[in-house]
Amino acid sequence: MNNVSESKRAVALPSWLLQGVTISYILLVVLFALAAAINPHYASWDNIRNLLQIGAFIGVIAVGQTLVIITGQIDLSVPWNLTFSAILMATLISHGTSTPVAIAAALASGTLVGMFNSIGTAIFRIHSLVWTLGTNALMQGATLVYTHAQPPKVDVPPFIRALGAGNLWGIPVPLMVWIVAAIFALVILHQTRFGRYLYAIGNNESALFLSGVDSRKVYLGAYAISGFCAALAGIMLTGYSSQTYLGMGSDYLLVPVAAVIIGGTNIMGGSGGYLGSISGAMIVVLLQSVLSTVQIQEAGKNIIFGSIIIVLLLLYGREKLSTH
Amino acid sequence: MIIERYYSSLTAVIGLVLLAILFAYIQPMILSPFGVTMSANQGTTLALAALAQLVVVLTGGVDLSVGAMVGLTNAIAATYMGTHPAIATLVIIGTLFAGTLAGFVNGLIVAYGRIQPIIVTLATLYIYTGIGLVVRPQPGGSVPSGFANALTGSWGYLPYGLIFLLVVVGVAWVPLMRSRLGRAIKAVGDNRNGARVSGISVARTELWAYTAGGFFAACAGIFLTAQTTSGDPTIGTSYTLNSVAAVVFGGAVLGGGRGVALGPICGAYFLSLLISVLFASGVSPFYQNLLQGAILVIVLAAANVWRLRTRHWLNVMSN
Amino acid sequence: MADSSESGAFNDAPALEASGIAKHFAGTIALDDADFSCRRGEVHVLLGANGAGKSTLVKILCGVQPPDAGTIRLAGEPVKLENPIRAAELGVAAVFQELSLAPHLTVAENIMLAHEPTGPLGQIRGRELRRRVTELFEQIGIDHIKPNTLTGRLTLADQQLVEIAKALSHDPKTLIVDEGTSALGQEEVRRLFDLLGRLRERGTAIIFISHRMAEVREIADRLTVFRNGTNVGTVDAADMDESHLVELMLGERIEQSFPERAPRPTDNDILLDVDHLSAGELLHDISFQLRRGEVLGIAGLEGQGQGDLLLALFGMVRRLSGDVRVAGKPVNLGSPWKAIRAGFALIPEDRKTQGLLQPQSLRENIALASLKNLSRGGLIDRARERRTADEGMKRMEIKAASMETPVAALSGGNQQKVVIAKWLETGGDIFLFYDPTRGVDVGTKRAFYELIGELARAGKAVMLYSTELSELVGVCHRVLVMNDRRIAETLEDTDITENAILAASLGVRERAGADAEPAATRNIGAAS
Amino acid sequence: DNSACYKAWSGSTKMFSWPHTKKPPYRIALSNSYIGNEWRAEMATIAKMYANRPEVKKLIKDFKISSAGNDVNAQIAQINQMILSGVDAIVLDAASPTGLNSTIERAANAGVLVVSFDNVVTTDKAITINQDQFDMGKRWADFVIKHTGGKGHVLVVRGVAGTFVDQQRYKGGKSVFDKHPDIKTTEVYGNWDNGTAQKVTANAIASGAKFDAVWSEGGDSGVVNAFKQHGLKMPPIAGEAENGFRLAAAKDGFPMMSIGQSAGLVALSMKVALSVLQGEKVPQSIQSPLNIVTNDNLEKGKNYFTGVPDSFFDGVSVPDCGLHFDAKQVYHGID
Ligand SMILES: Nc1ncnc2c1ncn2[C@@H]1O[C@H](COP(=O)(O)OP(=O)(O)OP(=O)(O)O)[C@@H](O)[C@H]1O
Ligand SMILES: Nc1ncnc2c1ncn2[C@@H]1O[C@H](COP(=O)(O)OP(=O)(O)OP(=O)(O)O)[C@@H](O)[C@H]1O
Ligand SMILES: [Mg+2]
Ligand SMILES: [Mg+2]
Repeated sequence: MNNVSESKRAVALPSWLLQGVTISYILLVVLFALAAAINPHYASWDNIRNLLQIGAFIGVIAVGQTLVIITGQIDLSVPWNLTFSAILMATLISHGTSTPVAIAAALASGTLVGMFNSIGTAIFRIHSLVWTLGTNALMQGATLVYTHAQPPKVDVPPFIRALGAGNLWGIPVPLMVWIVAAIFALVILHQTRFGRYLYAIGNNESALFLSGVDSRKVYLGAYAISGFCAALAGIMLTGYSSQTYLGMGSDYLLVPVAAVIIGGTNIMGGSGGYLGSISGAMIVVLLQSVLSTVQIQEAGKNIIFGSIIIVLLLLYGREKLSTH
Repeated sequence: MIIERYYSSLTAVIGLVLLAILFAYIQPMILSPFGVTMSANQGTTLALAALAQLVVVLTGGVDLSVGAMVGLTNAIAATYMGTHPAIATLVIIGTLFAGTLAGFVNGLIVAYGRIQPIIVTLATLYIYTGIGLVVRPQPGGSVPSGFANALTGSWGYLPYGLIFLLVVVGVAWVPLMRSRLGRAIKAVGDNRNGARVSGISVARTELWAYTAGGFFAACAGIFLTAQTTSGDPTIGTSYTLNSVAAVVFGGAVLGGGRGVALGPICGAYFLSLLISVLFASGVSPFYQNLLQGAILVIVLAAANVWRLRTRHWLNVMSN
Repeated sequence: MADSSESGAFNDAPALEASGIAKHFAGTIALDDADFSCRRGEVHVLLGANGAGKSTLVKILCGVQPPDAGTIRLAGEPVKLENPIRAAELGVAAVFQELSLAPHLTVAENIMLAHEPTGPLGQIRGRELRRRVTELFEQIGIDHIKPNTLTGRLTLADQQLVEIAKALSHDPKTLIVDEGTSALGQEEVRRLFDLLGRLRERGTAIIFISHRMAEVREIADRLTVFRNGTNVGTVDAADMDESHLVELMLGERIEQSFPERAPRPTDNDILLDVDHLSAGELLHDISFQLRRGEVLGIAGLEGQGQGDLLLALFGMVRRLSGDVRVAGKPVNLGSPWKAIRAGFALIPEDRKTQGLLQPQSLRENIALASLKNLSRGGLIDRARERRTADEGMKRMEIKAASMETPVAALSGGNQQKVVIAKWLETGGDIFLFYDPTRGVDVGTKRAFYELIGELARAGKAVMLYSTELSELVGVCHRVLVMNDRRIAETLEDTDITENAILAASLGVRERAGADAEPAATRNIGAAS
Repeated sequence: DNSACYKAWSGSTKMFSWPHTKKPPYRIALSNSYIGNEWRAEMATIAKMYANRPEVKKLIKDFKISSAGNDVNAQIAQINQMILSGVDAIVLDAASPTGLNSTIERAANAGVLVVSFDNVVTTDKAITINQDQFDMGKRWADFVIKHTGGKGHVLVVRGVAGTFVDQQRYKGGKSVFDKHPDIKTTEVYGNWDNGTAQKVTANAIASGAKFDAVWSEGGDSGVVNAFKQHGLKMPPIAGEAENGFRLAAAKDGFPMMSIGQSAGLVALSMKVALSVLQGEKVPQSIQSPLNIVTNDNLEKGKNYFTGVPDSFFDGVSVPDCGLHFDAKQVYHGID
């Protein structure tokens, strides 16, 4: 029995305005305006394009990370999965393999590593925070063994360069890749059965299983996509810096996770979506960009970055008080 | 003592024993007083960091700032300790206080800000690292050698580091877990709503759990200071995720309610010794990383392999 | 009752009195100017449909939630109950509807949680704690639960007893039991009622909430009915008129008895044939047949394998031996999806943890099990999904603002209907009901019985496990009674009586009691 | 005679005499910290190559390499274990300049010689061998001053905050810039990593600043990429010794100065260890001269290469000590 009485509502604002996603976009705009007020050049197309280009790497990784986090898990194997895939591709190219085949191999490698992640999570039921970290260590080892810590000498083919750093009609190609990935993510999450299952796992895996869905396959899919996205980001980064090197993934351990959560997706799973992750990625990139050029000590930058994340989440990331 | 609770530590205990035997087989010198002390000291920092992680994990949270708190307290201790014993003592107390305060701040934001612990502590990881850099912009500092020896030396086969760990466990961990607060910490992690209706203040319990976590992290920082006789603001990085690994390897459940100190402590020593064993067995450095990752993954999987044989599907899904 | 000597008025003051209690949640009025009082030494039953506000009142009386308005008096004294511990100190303790136990703490630790005896250093005195629990167990006659067991290892019924012991550990003057029997079988309820009887004699005021009218009839001294958050009437048990009470609860008159049973199938159209089904230590050599149009009950004491039988048929138990045929064809029951393909549908034990995605909408929940049919190439056909949800809501008469309402905002009964609606959509043939009316109010129960009848009439087969014997008697064509994880008895038609089921459950071959009904006696003889 | 090669760090550097001299062959161990970057990998390969040289091989009966990761505790244990296993000398690239000091003292007391290089330790119980990081930063800055005429906006790309090397290089640069009030600097942290350096440089450019020169501690091919991507004319760049940076300079001809920490320092350290074990006296702190490459002496096959990746560090030799290694061979490894 629900005695829903509209007059009793405490807040008069429309509910969509109060959602995390909306607030995160508002905050993005506010932050951007602040940055532009401090340095007018921030509002230039040149700068925006730069932010979008760099944001694309986090954004692409966040596609997989969002899917995984919606199931209530996390993927911490991104850094070395990304690096290994990129180096694998570069090695193949340096041995004369054609670009499409090398790219396919990188994507396949990333996807396979993702699938390996799902084994620990779905079959052995080891918390992904630890299992994927183990995978990350494993992939670091694999990279070092594979390359003896010397990534291949390679002339990065123009197509891959374009993926990471090209411009088409004045628009960065990485941004286009991101847009495609974002559409993919939004369709997956909101239009497909698989997407529905992702949310269901995050809310109540037993209920999904008892509804006749093999939740292990859903995990498999989510992690495979996350691995695929890591590899794709690796390819784009190879293009961006026209080389592969061992430290490629070092920025992508926790930052994409932060982007997803700032975008309003619940780290416990079951709610949120990619729309928020887009603004989350942009907020993170904007903060990093502003802080990297502001002339204060690194110490101060760290403190400010951490504090802003907390303030953002205090504004809209709070859990509801519940008696349940 | 409910023996059943200690079953979860079995993997770590057995793993550690086997690893120690293997180590002694490959490198018999390790059975000397020096070898024992060295092995004990190697894992003590991580063991203390694992306690810091465990107390938070018991409430159902996770603390990604453990490493930053270890680094921060290391920086503080080594920067201000000087040479005078009285001042050194004051600085140790001050360092413990600083770590505890850092944990308290984590707790405040998690419990009263009602934000997911993982993201709160990720943010404070940046903040505490930043403060560490302010305290000590580059590695350095010094500590009295008496202090270093008191924590890292040994009396025959008995390493002081192990005694330090046992003292921390005996003076802080056990009383905490034997107090109402400790009971509340486990109850909150086990059944949050149940704890609430039983009259436990969930927020206050979380606050003090994170605070205790800060205290244990500071203990780790102090031991690390004794071991390195210096301060280095970036030194703590590896302890964050390793402490989570040690805790899970030690049988505690991320999600809360389950875990005893024995497992994570043994897990910490296991993870720390692993690299030495790999070195002793002459594995090429490129393979050392690979083997480390592979062993972690295989041992975790082996510990959970029974899940493949479970009869009820539902048992698989609820941990 | 410290003041009793000074003023006679306080002698008569109710042990607990709440007046003008109001409690609002976002958009919902849970309690609205509610009054309630309970005397010493009485069992006061609180009745009301799902969502009437009973549990909310309990939470307020125990200091779990603060009321928006109203006053609470204990023995005539106005009190402020800030938190559960304060409430317990003042003599009010409760067994909540949802288990409040921590599964990985021991029984003793749970019972004394948050009021452990401590020493001078704040350390918990373990021996003293266990001593108190042992003493408590002796007092209330629990002898089969060890204080040192991890609570999660106990059966649900034993956990319920621990829950009660936990409330009693505060030595309350007022004890509240909110649906404490909903998971219990007849035997366990018996034991609990004995205990409540003893407490009543000692002068404890007891507030008891249940949706099972039979229990209410047995235990009540007085009854209060809540509807839409207010007290709509209080009567003495002596004046109890069940149909009137139900009318008060629901605000409308409904048929009290069970609906007419679906006709017993006459042809031999066997839909499900289970032959020597075993599963390790969970099930032993189960054989039975189920015809189209038949309603087959499953009974037994708690933990005799009834639940596992249904779960096994639904593919939730692995490594089965024996044969299962559906419509003559052998099927492999290795997983729920295989079971579903074979035509099974399971309404699980616990809708919260096994049935529903609480924060998600009705639409998403109803469509969950049939998404395969509602999508093409992996893409969900939204229009068809909405149509399906709409049909499900209409068919099950689910009361909700819209199909976009999150399931968490529905009352328990309506939530259960959502679970059933989900399975009606999959087009299964064999419906497995696992105690579907647990915690469901009488009105909704009646609707479920009708639904079961409908399913049978439509040529489906139904298996119904219930802890409420009257239900089995009222709707089943046949009842399998399980004991020690095997089928002990099969009762048919008029042989199905509560006594017969109980006797079979207990493994009693010959009825000892003088009041045995002839039917039961006959049946037990015949079944062997 | 090695005295030209073993140059004392400063006038006040004491001589190091080792009491535990003995006859070859020796057991030597290389204790490395982090292995996951290119410089360290080159260093490890050079160590192996050097140990395999005939004249060295006959002095060594056992040579082992171990990497502890960026974990001081692990490296402490690793050194302790080397002590236990009875090595004669440990060649050390430390995870922390100060964290290992007490362990090194223990090693010295136990008769194990420690030679520390690259990320050197601060105790005088070990011989330390390094290039002058402060001087490196200073020379980069001098180059910048020269090309900007002491006026303009300089992008300062730093390394990893909180490390000794970053502090020293930065202080060296600052000591010069501070004397030129018309130089304006913008500081970013590139973490010695191409991708990060590229991103922060791109951020700095995109936020509207016009840079007249770059002073960079590393990740320089990333810096070059960032300028290229914004379609800007390459400013004068002073940076590390990554192959990609030198290649780009050779191709595009922008003014550059490239000074790299040589991975060959490990060979020098091994050489010193062997000498000292045999009784030679050396300065406790040895300075290896900087190898400065500018547009004038840029030479393919000598100080930059086409067969190795951009991330390869070209400084593989220590010419003043006659320690030459073939870059291709270093790149391909030896096993
Ligand atoms: N935490 C809450 N948040 C929002 N609304 C709530 C909450 N708890 C209760 N309500 C509302 O209060 C009403 C009364 O709920 P209550 O639990 O008291 O019902 P009840 O009488 O116990 O029902 P049942 O018989 O199913 O247990 C519900 O209809 C619900 O809408
Ligand atoms: N977050 C919420 N928002 C709105 N209503 C809620 C919320 N949580 C609970 N409720 C309401 O509170 C009522 C009581 O909750 P409770 O968990 O006791 O369910 P219930 O109806 O009693 O079902 P059950 O019999 O399974 O316990 C429910 O009827 C539900 O309508
Ligand atoms: Mg209720
Ligand atoms: Mg209910």
